[in-house]
Amino acid sequence: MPEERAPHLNVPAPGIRPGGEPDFTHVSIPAAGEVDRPAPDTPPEEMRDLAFTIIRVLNRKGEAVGPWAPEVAPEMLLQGLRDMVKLRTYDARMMTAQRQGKTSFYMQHLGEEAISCAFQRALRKGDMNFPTYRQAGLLIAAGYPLVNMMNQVYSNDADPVRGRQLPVFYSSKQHGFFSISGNLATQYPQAVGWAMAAAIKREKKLAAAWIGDGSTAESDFHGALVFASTYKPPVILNIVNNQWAISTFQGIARGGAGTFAARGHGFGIPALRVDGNDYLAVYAAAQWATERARADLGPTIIEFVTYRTGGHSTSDDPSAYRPKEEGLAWPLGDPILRLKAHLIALGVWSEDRHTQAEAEIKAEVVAAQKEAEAIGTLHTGRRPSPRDMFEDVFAEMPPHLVRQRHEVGY
Amino acid sequence: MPEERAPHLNVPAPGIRPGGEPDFTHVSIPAAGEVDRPAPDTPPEEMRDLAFTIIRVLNRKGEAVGPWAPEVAPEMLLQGLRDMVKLRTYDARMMTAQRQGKTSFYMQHLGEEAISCAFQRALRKGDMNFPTYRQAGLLIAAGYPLVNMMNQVYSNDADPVRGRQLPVFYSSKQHGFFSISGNLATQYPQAVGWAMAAAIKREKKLAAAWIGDGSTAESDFHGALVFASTYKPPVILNIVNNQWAISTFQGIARGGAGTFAARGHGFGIPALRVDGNDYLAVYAAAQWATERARADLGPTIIEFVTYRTGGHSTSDDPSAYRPKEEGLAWPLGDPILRLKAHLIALGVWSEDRHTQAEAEIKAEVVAAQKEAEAIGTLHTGRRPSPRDMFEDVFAEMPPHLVRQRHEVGY
Amino acid sequence: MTRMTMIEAIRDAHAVAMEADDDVIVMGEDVGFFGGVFRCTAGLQQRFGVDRCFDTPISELGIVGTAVGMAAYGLKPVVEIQFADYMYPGYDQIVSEAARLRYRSAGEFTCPMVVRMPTGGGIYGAQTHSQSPEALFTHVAGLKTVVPSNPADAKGLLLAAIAEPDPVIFLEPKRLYNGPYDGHHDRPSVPWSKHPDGEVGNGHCITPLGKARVMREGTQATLLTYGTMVHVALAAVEEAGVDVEVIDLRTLLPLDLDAIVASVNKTGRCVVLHEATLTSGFGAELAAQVQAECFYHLEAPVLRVAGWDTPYPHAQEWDYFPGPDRVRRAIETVMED
Amino acid sequence: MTRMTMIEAIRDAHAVAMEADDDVIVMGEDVGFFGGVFRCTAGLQQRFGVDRCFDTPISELGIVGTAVGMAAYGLKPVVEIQFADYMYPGYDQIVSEAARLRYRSAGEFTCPMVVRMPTGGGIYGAQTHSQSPEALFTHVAGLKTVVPSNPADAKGLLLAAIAEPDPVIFLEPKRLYNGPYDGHHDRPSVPWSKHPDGEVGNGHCITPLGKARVMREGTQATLLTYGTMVHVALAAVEEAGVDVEVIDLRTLLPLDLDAIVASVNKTGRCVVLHEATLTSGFGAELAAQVQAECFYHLEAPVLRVAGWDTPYPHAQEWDYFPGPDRVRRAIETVMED
Ligand SMILES: Cc1ncc(C[n+]2csc(CCOP(=O)(O)OP(=O)(O)O)c2C)c(N)n1
Ligand SMILES: Cc1ncc(C[n+]2csc(CCOP(=O)(O)OP(=O)(O)O)c2C)c(N)n1
Ligand SMILES: [Mg+2]
Ligand SMILES: [Mg+2]
Repeated sequence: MPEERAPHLNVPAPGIRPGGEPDFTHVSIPAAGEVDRPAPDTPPEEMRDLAFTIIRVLNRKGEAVGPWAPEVAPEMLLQGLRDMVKLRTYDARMMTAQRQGKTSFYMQHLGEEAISCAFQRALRKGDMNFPTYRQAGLLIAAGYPLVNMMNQVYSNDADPVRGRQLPVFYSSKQHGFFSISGNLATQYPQAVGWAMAAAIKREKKLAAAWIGDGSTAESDFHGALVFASTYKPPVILNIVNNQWAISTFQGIARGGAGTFAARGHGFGIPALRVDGNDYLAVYAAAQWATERARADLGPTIIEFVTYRTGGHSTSDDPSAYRPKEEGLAWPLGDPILRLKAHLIALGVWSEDRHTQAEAEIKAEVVAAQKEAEAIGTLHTGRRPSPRDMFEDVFAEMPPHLVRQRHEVGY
Repeated sequence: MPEERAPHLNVPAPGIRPGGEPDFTHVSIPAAGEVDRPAPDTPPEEMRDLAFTIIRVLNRKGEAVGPWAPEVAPEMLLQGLRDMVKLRTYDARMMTAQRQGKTSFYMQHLGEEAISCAFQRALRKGDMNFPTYRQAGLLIAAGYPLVNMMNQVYSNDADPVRGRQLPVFYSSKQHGFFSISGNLATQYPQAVGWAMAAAIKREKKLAAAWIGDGSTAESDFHGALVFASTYKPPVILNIVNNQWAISTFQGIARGGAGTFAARGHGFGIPALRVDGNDYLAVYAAAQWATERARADLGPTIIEFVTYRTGGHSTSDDPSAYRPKEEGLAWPLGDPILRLKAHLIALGVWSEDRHTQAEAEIKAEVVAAQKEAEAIGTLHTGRRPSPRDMFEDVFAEMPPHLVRQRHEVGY
Repeated sequence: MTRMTMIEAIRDAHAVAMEADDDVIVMGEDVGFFGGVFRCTAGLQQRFGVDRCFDTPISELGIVGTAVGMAAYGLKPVVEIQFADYMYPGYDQIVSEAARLRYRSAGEFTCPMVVRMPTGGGIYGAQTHSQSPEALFTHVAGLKTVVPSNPADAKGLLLAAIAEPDPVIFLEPKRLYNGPYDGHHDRPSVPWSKHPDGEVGNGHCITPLGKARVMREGTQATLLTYGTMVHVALAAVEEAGVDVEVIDLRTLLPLDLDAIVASVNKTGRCVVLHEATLTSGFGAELAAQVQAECFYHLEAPVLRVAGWDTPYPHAQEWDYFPGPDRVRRAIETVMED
Repeated sequence: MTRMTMIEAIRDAHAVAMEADDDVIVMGEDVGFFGGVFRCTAGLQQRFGVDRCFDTPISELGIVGTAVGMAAYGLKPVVEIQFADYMYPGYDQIVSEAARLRYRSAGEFTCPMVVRMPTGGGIYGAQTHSQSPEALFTHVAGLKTVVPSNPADAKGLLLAAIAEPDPVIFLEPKRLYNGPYDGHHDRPSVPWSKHPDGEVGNGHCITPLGKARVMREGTQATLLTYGTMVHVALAAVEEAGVDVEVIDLRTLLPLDLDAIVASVNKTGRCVVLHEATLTSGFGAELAAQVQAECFYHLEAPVLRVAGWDTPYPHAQEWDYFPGPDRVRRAIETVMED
C-alpha cells in the first residue's frame, strides 16, 4: 500500500519560458519510414500503436521512404509546393495589411501549411471540411480564388459573407469549406452530423472535421466522438496539435494522456499520429482515412503534429510566454523547405525554379490584393451596406427586423 | 485498398426485444479471482487490461477468491448485508408509497445495491460523494437516518431540503453526500473541482463522482476527465453501467468502444472494470482507488458492471422495450444473494438468521415510515410552507423576492 | 378530423411530414424503439425505419450539434430534447451555431431544423422537469419560437415549423399533453377527447407561424399568454366575471404584434401571463412592447403574472404555478387601476 | 488613490482579495503565466503561486463545473471566461448548478463564486467577440449580475462580488478596458488616466452590489443604462441638449428599483439603453418595471435603444453599435411624445 500524503495540484507547465533555451528533446520522433501501414480495414484494436508514434515519409535527405510513402506524380507535389508557398505569401501580405489598418484582425498558418494544403488533395468534390481558422490551405488547394479570400478579410463590398464575419472566417460550399465559427470546437459534431446525413442518404460523400490541440478539451469534441463512435459515419476527425493554444502549451489540454490521438481509443476509433510538417505524410494519412470513409468503415482520427511558428493572431505576441527561438528548434522542420528538398532530390525542381515560383506567386497574390483593395478595405472604398446587416437572419425578414431596418433608414 | 461503397448509418440495437429470449452470452465474464491486482502506484499504461475485464471476488460457491479478495472482518460484511437488505426494503416501501399517491415519484436500486453500499465503506469522514439518483446506499452505509430520507421523498415539513427537490434527490454534507442534480452528469466535473480544492488546500480528503452508463455521453463527463487528467486531484470517477439508460441500451452510449472504463485510457487515467453485483469486489476496487487518491497518485476510473433490474423510475415500464425476464438472465446474479451465500459459506450466517434480519430491518423501515408519515406526505399532513419557496435562492433575500413573497401573503 | 391528444397530434405531424419528405429525420433520447418518454414519436421507427427515427446517446450537445450538420447537408432533422430543462448542454449549438449559420455564411449554409422540447410545470416535476426557458430563445436572433396550446395547433404549428427554412424551437407544454388544464389542480382532469381543440385535421394541415389566435373576445382588458396558461387564463376570466379578451400568442417570435396592438388599443388594459420566472421572462418583452405601442390607449399599467423568481419547487407546486386565482386577482387589479 | 485602467483595477481587485483570503483562487484560459488575453490577471500567478492562479484547458464547462465543486468545498473561485460569447458551454453549470445549489440543498451546499467575462462590442470583434448576454443571466433565479462602467467600480464591484456568498456574474465591458468610450468612433480615444473615474482607491474599497449611481442629474427624462453605454449616454445627452438624468445601474440583479422609480417619477420620461439585442434584452425588463411602477408619472412610453435583432456584424460595427446618434434621436423622440 503506497504511503499516504496530502494531495497536491498538478499544474503542467512547459519546460521552457522566455529567456530559456528551447528544448524539444522530450518529443520522441521516429525516423521517416519506420511506422507500419496497416490496411485501412484492420480492426482498430490491432493498430493502437499508430496513436503513439509519428508517421513520417520525408527523411532528412529529402527522400520519401517507408510504407506510407504515397504514389504520387511529381506534378501533384509541385502543385502542393505552390499551394504552400501561396498560402505563406498570402499570410504575409495579410499580416502586413492588418498592421496597415486595412482590416481588424488576421490569423496566419506559418509552419502549418502542409496540413491543410495536402489534406485537401485527398478529398473529392462533394466532400466537406468543417475547418477552424487555421486551415485556409484547404481553400487554396481547392482552387478558391485568392481575391475572394481577401475580400472576406477586408470585409469589403465583395466579401462573400457580406462583412458579417471576422477576417479569415471564410465560407465556400462549392469548395467544400464549411462556414467557420468563432466558437471553438462546435464544428466537430456538425461534421459528424453531416457525415451521418450522407450515411442516411447513402451518398458517397465524407466530412472532415478540424480542431486544435487546445480545443479538444471542449465539450463538442466529446459529443462528436460519442456520435461518431456510435453511428460510424464517414468522417475524418483531424486534430492539429501545433503545441500551443494562445499562451497555453499543449500539456494543459493533454494532461496525463499519451497523445491527443489516443483519445480515440476509448471510443474504438482508429487513430493516426502524423508528421504535420511532412506534405507526403499528411497526404498519405488523409488518403488512408478517406479510403476507410469511402469503404463505409467509419470514422478515423488523425493528430497532426506541428508547431505554430507565428503568434496566435495579430492580437498576440508569443514572446511573452515562450522563447522567441522555439520555432527554430522545432524538430520537424519547415514544411515548405522539406517538400522543396524532396522535389529537388527527385530532380524535378531547383533553387532557381523555386525563387522564380516564389516571385510568380507573389505577383499573383499582389495582383489579387490590388483587385480586392480596389473594391475596398474595412474602412475604405465600397463596403457592405447596413442593409446587409439585417439580411439572412432568417430566409424571409420578419416584421420586427423590417421595422429595425427602416429605423436605420434602409 | 478496400472496396468503395456508400456509407450506412450504424444504429446499435440490443439483440433482444420484448417477446425475445434474453441472451447475455456476448457478455464475457472472467471467473472470480482471475484478474491480477497491480499495486495502486503501477503506471497507468501497464495496467490497461483492467479496463477490459471484470474484477470479481465471489465465486459461484460463495468463496472470496483471488488477489482482489479484501481482508475484511465478517462483522463488516454482515453490516454490508444489512445495508443492502435495508436499501432494498426501503425501496420496496417507497415504490408502494408512490403508487399509493404519497409522493410523486421514486427511483429504486434493485440489483445495484452492492455498489453504493460497499463503496461507502472505503471512504472516510470528510470524503465527499457526488452521486446520481441511484446511490442511496451511500447514505445508508454512512448511517444517515432512514426517516430523513423518507421525509425528503415525501417532501414533508421535515424534508431536509424543504420540499424543493424531486423525491430521492437527497443532500447531506455531514454524510459525504452532495446534493443531487436532476441534470445528468453535472456532478462529475464538480467532484473533480472539489478534489482540486482539496489538493489546493493540501487537505487529506477525496471526492467520488458517480455517473450512469448512458450519461457518460454528456459533455460533463469529458470536462471532468480533461480536468482530472490535467490536475490529477484525489477523485474517483465511478461509472455505473447497469446496461440501460431509460429505454436505451448501453450500446448507444458505448458505440464502438470496448468498455466505458476504457474511455479513461485516452486521458492516462487508470481504469478498473468491476463486478458491481459482488460486494467484495466493489469494496476491493473502491479501496484500491482510495489508496491511490490518498497517496496523491491522482484519479481512478471504475466501471461497475451491473444490471438495472427494475424500471428506470416509477414513471417507466421496461417491459415495453426489453424482455421481462432479462433481469433473471443477467449472469452476475443478485448482490444480496451472493453476499449472503458467502457469509453462510464462512459460517457466520444462516438462512434463518437472514429471515430474522429481514424481519428486523423491515420493522425498522416501517417504523421510520410511520414516523415520516406522521409528519406528512406530499399531499397530507405538515408540509413545507410557501415561504420556504422563497428562501435560499440567495443567502439574503433581495427586495424583489421579498415583494413576491409578500404577494403570496407570507 | 379526428379527436386526438396533443401527444397523438405531435406524432401525427411527424408521420405526415416524414411521409411527405424523405429528408425529415427524427432523433433524440429514447425516441426510437420506445417512442419517447412522452411517446410523441411512438411508431415512427417501426414505420419509417431505423435510419429515419433513432435513439441518441444522452448528449443534448451531440443531438443539436449533429442536427446542425445534417440540416446543413440538406436533411430536415426534427430532434427531441427530453425535457426543456435539459437543453442547456445543447444551448451553445442552438445559439452560436443553428441560429447564426445562415447569417454568417450569407445564406450559403442554412439550418432548417426543429428542436422540440416539453416545457412547463404542473406535473410535480420540480426544478428540472418544469422549466419554461422560452425567453432564452427569444433573445437570440435567428431563432423562431413556438408554443402550442392544444392538439390542433400542436400538429399545425409543428408542420409549419418543419416547413420552415430556419431553426425553430418548439416548446410543448407537457401539462397539456393529455388534456387541457385550467390550473384547478383539485378538480378532475379533462381529456382532449372532451375538448373542441382536440379535433385535429387529417393530413397536411398547417397552422402558420407568427399568427396569434383570439381565444375569447372581450372588451375590458386583454390577456396575452401562451401554452398551458391559455387554459388557466380562460378559466380565470370566467371566474373574474370581467370581459377579457384572451389571446393565445402561439408564436413568440416572430410575434403577432398587430393582433396584440389591435386588442390592447380596443380594451385599454393588458395582463401578460406565463409560467417562466418573472424577471427577464418573455412577459417583460410583451409588457415593453405593449406600453410602447399602446401607450396612449392604456388606462392601467401592463401587469405581469408569472412564475416567481425562484427555482421551480416540488412540494410547493401550486404555490409556484400561476394558477387561476393569481390571474383573477391580476385581472381585478388591472381593472381597478 | 491611483489612476488605473479598468484592466489594472480588476487586477488590483484580484490581488487585494487574494492577499486577504487564501481561499480566493483564480483560473481560466490563459490567465496563469500569461495573465489573460486582456491581461486582467497578469502577475497573479507569479505573486500567489501556481496553485492559486492557473491556466485551464479550453473548456468553459470544466472551468465553471470544477469551480462549483471548489466553491462547495469552501474555496472562492474567481474564474475568467475569455469572452462572454464563449460562456455557452458553461451555461448549464451556471444555470442548473451554481445558481441552484443553495436552493436545492436548503443552504447545505453553497456556491460562492465569481464568473468574470468581457462583454460588449466596439472593438471590431464581430459576432463572437461582441456579445452582451446579461439577459440570459438575469432570467435565472439564484444569480447576481454586475456590469461596471469604470475602473473605480470595476474594482469596487469585483471586491463586493468576491465577498458575496452566492454566484455572481461579472460582465466587463471590454471597450472600456483602456478608456471611457462615448461611441464617437471617429474621434481619438481617451485613456482612463484622463478620466476622474480612473481614480481608484487603494486596498479594500468596495462598491456595494444593488446600488445604482446617478451619473448626471437631470429633470426632463431618465436614461437607464450600464457598461459602455453609460459613456455613450452621457455624450448623447450633452449633444441632445436635454436635461436628462443618466443612471448607471451597475448591478442588474438585484436591481436598484428605488433609484429608478425615484428618477422616473421625477422626470416623467424614460429611455433604456443597452448593447444587447433588443428582443428579450434586459431593457425589456427595465421597460416593464418602469411602466408598472411609474405608470401615472409617465408622459411618454418608455423607449428602448438597443442592439438590433441580428448577430453582431464585423464591417457594420458602427451601424450596429447603439451610438450617440441613436441615443440622441431617442431622447428627442421621448421628449416629443
Ligand atoms: C468556446 C471558445 N472558448 C474560447 C475561445 C477563445 N480562443 C480562441 S482561439 C483559442 C485557442 C485555441 O487553441 P487551439 O485549439 O490549440 O488552436 P490553434 O489556435 O493552436 O490553432 C482560444 C482559447 C473561443 N474562440 N471559443
Ligand atoms: C441533461 C439531462 N438529459 C436528459 C435527462 C433525462 N434522463 C434522466 S435519467 C436518464 C437516463 C440515464 O441513464 P444512465 O446514465 O445509464 O443512468 P441509470 O438511470 O441507468 O442509473 C435520462 C435520459 C436528464 N435528467 N438530464
Ligand atoms: Mg493549438
Ligand atoms: Mg444506466
